[in-house]
Amino acid sequence: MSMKRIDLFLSERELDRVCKALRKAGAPGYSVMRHVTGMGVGGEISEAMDFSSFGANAHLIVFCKPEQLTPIQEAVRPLLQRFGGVGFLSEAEPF
Amino acid sequence: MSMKRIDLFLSERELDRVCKALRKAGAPGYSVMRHVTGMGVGGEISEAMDFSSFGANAHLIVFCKPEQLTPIQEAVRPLLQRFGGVGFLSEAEPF
Amino acid sequence: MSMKRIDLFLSERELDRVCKALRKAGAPGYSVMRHVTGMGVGGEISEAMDFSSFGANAHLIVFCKPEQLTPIQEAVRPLLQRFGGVGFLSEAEPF
Amino acid sequence: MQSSLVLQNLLSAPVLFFFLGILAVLLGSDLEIPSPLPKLFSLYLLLAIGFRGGVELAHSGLGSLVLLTISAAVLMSILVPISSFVMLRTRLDPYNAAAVAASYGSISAVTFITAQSFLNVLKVPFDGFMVAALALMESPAIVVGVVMAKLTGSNVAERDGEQAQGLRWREILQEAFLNGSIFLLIGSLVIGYLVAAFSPAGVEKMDPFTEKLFYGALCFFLLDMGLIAAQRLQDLRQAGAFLIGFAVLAPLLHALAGLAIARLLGLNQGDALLFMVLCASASYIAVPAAMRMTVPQANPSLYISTSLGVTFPFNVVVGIPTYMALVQRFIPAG
Amino acid sequence: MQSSLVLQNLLSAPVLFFFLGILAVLLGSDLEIPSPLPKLFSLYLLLAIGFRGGVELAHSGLGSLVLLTISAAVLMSILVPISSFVMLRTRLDPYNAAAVAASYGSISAVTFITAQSFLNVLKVPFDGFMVAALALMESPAIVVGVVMAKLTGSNVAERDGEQAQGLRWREILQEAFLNGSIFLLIGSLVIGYLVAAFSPAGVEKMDPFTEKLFYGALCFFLLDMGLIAAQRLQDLRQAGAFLIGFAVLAPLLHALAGLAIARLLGLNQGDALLFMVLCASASYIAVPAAMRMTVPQANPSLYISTSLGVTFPFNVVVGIPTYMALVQRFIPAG
Amino acid sequence: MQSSLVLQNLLSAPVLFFFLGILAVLLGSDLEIPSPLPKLFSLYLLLAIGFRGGVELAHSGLGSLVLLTISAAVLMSILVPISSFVMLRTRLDPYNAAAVAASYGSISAVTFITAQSFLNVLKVPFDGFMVAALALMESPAIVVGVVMAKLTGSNVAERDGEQAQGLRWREILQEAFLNGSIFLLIGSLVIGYLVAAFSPAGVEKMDPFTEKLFYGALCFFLLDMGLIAAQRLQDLRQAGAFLIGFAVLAPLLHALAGLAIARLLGLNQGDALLFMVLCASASYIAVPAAMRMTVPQANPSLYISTSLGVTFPFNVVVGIPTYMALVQRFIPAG
Ligand SMILES: Nc1ncnc2c1ncn2[C@@H]1O[C@H](COP(=O)(O)O)[C@@H](O)[C@H]1O
Ligand SMILES: Nc1ncnc2c1ncn2[C@@H]1O[C@H](COP(=O)(O)O)[C@@H](O)[C@H]1O
Ligand SMILES: Nc1ncnc2c1ncn2[C@@H]1O[C@H](COP(=O)(O)O)[C@@H](O)[C@H]1O
Ligand code: NA
Ligand code: NA
Ligand code: NA
Repeated sequence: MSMKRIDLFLSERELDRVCKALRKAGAPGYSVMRHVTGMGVGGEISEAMDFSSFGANAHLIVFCKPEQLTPIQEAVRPLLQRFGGVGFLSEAEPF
Repeated sequence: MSMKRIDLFLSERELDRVCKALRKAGAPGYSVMRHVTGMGVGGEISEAMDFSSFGANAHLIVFCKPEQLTPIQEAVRPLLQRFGGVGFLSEAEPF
Repeated sequence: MSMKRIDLFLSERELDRVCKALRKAGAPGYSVMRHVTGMGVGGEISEAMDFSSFGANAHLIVFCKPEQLTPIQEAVRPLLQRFGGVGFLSEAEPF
Repeated sequence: MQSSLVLQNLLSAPVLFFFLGILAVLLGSDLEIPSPLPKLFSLYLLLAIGFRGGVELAHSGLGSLVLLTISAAVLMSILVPISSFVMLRTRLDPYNAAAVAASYGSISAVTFITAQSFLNVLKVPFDGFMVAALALMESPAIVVGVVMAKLTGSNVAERDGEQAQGLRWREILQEAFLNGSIFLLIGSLVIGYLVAAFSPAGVEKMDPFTEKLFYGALCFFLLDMGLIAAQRLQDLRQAGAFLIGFAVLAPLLHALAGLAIARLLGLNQGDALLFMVLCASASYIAVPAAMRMTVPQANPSLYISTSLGVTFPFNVVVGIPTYMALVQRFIPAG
Repeated sequence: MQSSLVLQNLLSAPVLFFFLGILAVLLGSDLEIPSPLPKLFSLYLLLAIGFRGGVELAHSGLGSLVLLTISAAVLMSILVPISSFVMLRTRLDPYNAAAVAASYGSISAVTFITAQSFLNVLKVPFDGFMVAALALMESPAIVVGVVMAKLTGSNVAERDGEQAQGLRWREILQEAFLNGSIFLLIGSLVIGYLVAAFSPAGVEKMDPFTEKLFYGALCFFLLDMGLIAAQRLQDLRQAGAFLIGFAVLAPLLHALAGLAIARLLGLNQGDALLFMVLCASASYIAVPAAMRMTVPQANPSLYISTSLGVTFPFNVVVGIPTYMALVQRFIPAG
Repeated sequence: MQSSLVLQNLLSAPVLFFFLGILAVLLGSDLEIPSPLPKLFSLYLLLAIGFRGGVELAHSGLGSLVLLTISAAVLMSILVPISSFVMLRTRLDPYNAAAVAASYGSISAVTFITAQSFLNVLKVPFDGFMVAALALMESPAIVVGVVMAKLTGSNVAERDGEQAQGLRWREILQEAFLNGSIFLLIGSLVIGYLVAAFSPAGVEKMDPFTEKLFYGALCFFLLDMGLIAAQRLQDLRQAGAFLIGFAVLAPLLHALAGLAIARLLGLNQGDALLFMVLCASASYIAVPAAMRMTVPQANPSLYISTSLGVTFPFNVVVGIPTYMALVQRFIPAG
């Protein structure tokens, strides 16, 4: 059985919003790693501002069936566009 | 050279058990991220209960040769079945 | 559009050096997870020595265009060889 | 009288910080005490309460009243899960019934500490050996809970395949006695006892850490408990009316049983309140962690949301002053 | 006289630890205070400062001078972002101008605390109600900043598509009043007030945590602030000379405005200094977090590096003693 | 006499908590002090010990005994790694020999603190300037260790390619003098000195944090050190009998050398014990971190497991009282 793997990197402050969008779009599950730092077009993100509630990045992983991909893309892409963040796609299968 | 990538998501409380199983099954190495939250058929897992030793999820990554896959699957699958947790597979190669 | 995904696992103490190498080699972005534990040819790495500045491992993820791969490999491989650490490659595409 | 007790409790700093945490969640504030900071406070509170209890135990000695009280407490931690299990089985499957029952047989150290603070404000004395009772009530409840789950859950062996035949005693005892929080509490108790007995100068040197800092750290931790308890409230829909009712009535019932025993034993007013609180409170630290390992069939959000989302706030806000009113009515003063 | 004030400030433990942090970065040390430990200290400081302010507010009562001073502070937190915005718009786009302006309208609690420590060393008394002013200056500046960004940023609705029509008031007010640090500060203030008013014994029990520990915890946190501020210095190249100039001149200007108001209100020397510090300081806790959510078009490294990398060190090292010299010159003693 | 010293040490709170940690691992408890909480305590202890040492240095001044003692300490931190290297080379390759040798030339701050607590209990006075010796013994050992590894490790340049020609002095000195823990310790020492000399009121205000809290925080940290040391025990199989023997005999040998020097210098009993402990203890904080960077060819589990798994427990449990018995025998009292 073929599956899709989605990797999202976005601000921790947008995390709740994106998770809600994923659930609404029918994602069968997801995993979240917080305290992710990194670099992208928006510059460098460090954990240094963690003492405020500014937050670093989060890494969201979703494994889903191919037919679930489109609704997820439609739900998540506008959020990435508005607040920054990137997403990548790859092939997977069940373990 | 083709390799397999295994992504496992399971309760932190099961982590030691699964790592032991991986070593016994001949995994050449693995990496562990703790404090992973997420959602699956077992509902939502947050870090809120972290003050007890209840624990959140862990993300285990194993890169192995194709012929090492079957013993790993046989060792890990029963543990996922018993305690919850999911696994996914994809293709990779050395860097 | 096809992309390459690079997964690096290395000591937190080498992190700055490798990130600098990535930026110099033209990586379009990267994400870092610290506090990663694991096992490899160099034995087990735990978080137990975290109270000193010994550090655990870091997990570095880079998504890049196929033509960006070679300079990145040339910049990062010598560092992995010198200090330990492993890297893996897989296929991806934009989300 | 009781309403003044309730008010006095409500306007104490720990309870107010607990409310502040609840309010933050209800209003949608992003106030967060990130992991592992709550763990720091929970480790600190266990270490401090254990050490102080050990010191006081060394001073009071192990007289017959002490031993009797501790025995009665342990007995309650065996009987309460059994009676609760019977009640809960009317609506829940054996796994969930056993896991919830184990929580109510065990104790909540934070509720106990809050009751101690309350007694301090009222200037009602109490004995240090009650901490020993607290420490010894966790493990039996866990063992009883797991055994009930295994005995009544029919298809366990089937589901788990060959390795699961019979009770895995090693694992159960490990969870019951070597669970991190139980181990730290009992260990600190023993250390407090040894230090008080053999190098009393050490007690004084620990004082700023274990004694002076305690009240403020409790406030900080209760702020977090408020955040967590309020987050649990949404899980309550899943739990349903039956379980919510249980979460309010069980503490009252167990507190009354505790009151009867306290009177029988002839405890003073302070100890009687603490004994009631031990019986009435439900565990959300050691027991859920143990159940997640030993009874994976049970749904954690059921046993956590009842003990942490309902019974804990109920005891801290309403229960403690109510029990105190009963104590003042039925237990002769000093 | 002023040079002795500067020296006295420079050789105080908090400022020395701040320098130690800066030095660590400049020399390339790997000294690090890993996340979330800085958050522990920032939560602690907010809780402690709020609680202590509430207690002192209960003692001083809400007289007309108190209410007038607080009103003047709130007014400043509205006027300062507007005037700053006008200045900043000469060089920056509306989003960045609004975000920086909001920072300078709001306050820095750590600068305020450092000023209090400085007054303590000089044995100049000050009033607790200034903490209430501090707490109430964060939210208005955020609201004003966001509103200015939305009103002058032309293509907002376009960029955000249909969901973004008009001002999202719910989101703005949420960030302005329910931001974790603002909420904790105001909540602790209210709790301090209630405890002092209704169960004064609780104040004494909190004392070792909120009062005794405070100075040391401030040093620890300032060590971290030194590390962070120095890391921000490299972002300054991006900010450019205009913004760096603003980051030094704005606090002086706002401090002078504060001095005039303090004199008008007839504040004592200590309160006058604190009022000036409130006006002169810029937020790097609540405002950046709020701006990242509500004005995502602005570049965080601009508003963080100016407030945290320039204005904060400037105020802590040079500003506070300078303002004190002005106070001693223009505000009559005791 | 000695057995009573051993007992007195064993029944002190810090050592008991250390045992509790070891016991937790041996029994298989899941007690865990999650990262970065141990780092919080280690940062705190370094800051507090440095600050207090600086304050006492300001009081005692920099007399000739002080300077002589510090010089002798630094000398030992150069000689010990050289002699240890010669011994270790009989069985280990140059990289591992150098890394282990560097550990034993350096010091363990926690062992030092535990010895101070022990002296406090015995009411034996000691001088604050010993902390300066402690602070200055880390860096030379690191430099000597790295230099020996580079000089005797034949194929270094080959393995590392062109960039590795010769000694990378910048990197070595960076690790030796700017390692986070060394930097914080020395920095806090200087700050303590400055504050005590120029604004003595600050010393009193730091007291609750750096002084009062210290003993309890040490207990908490030693609980964690017990957990970690016990986990290291399993690595010992890899280390083998030779290295385990070294880890027990080296501290005894170095303590005796320290005793001789202390007698020569005419140190008092307290300072003599601390000097012996500095010589006898091995680093598991600064040195391993530095070695992992500068001698990546060495196997960390060898140098960590000997210093942390064997020498540290040995010193804390048996060594300190043994050295004290020697001090009482060979150093004239008061
Ligand atoms: N090419 C990339 N590979 C891996 N992570 C990336 C990449 N680009 C961006 N990221 C992550 O996504 C975050 C937001 O990216 P951006 O919106 O481009 O600033 C960055 O801070 C990184 O953590
Ligand atoms: N489809 C999925 N994609 C990514 N992570 C998942 C997925 N399903 C489950 N998980 C992770 O695995 C954990 C356990 O899953 P489950 O056993 O289904 O509750 C969840 O809490 C998630 O962290
Ligand atoms: N096959 C593997 N799969 C996943 N992670 C690995 C693997 N091999 C090594 N690692 C990670 O890379 C780190 C360094 O590896 P090594 O240099 O082989 O000791 C290990 O501690 C693991 O975290
Ligand atoms: Na109970
Ligand atoms: Na301001
Ligand atoms: Na040494």
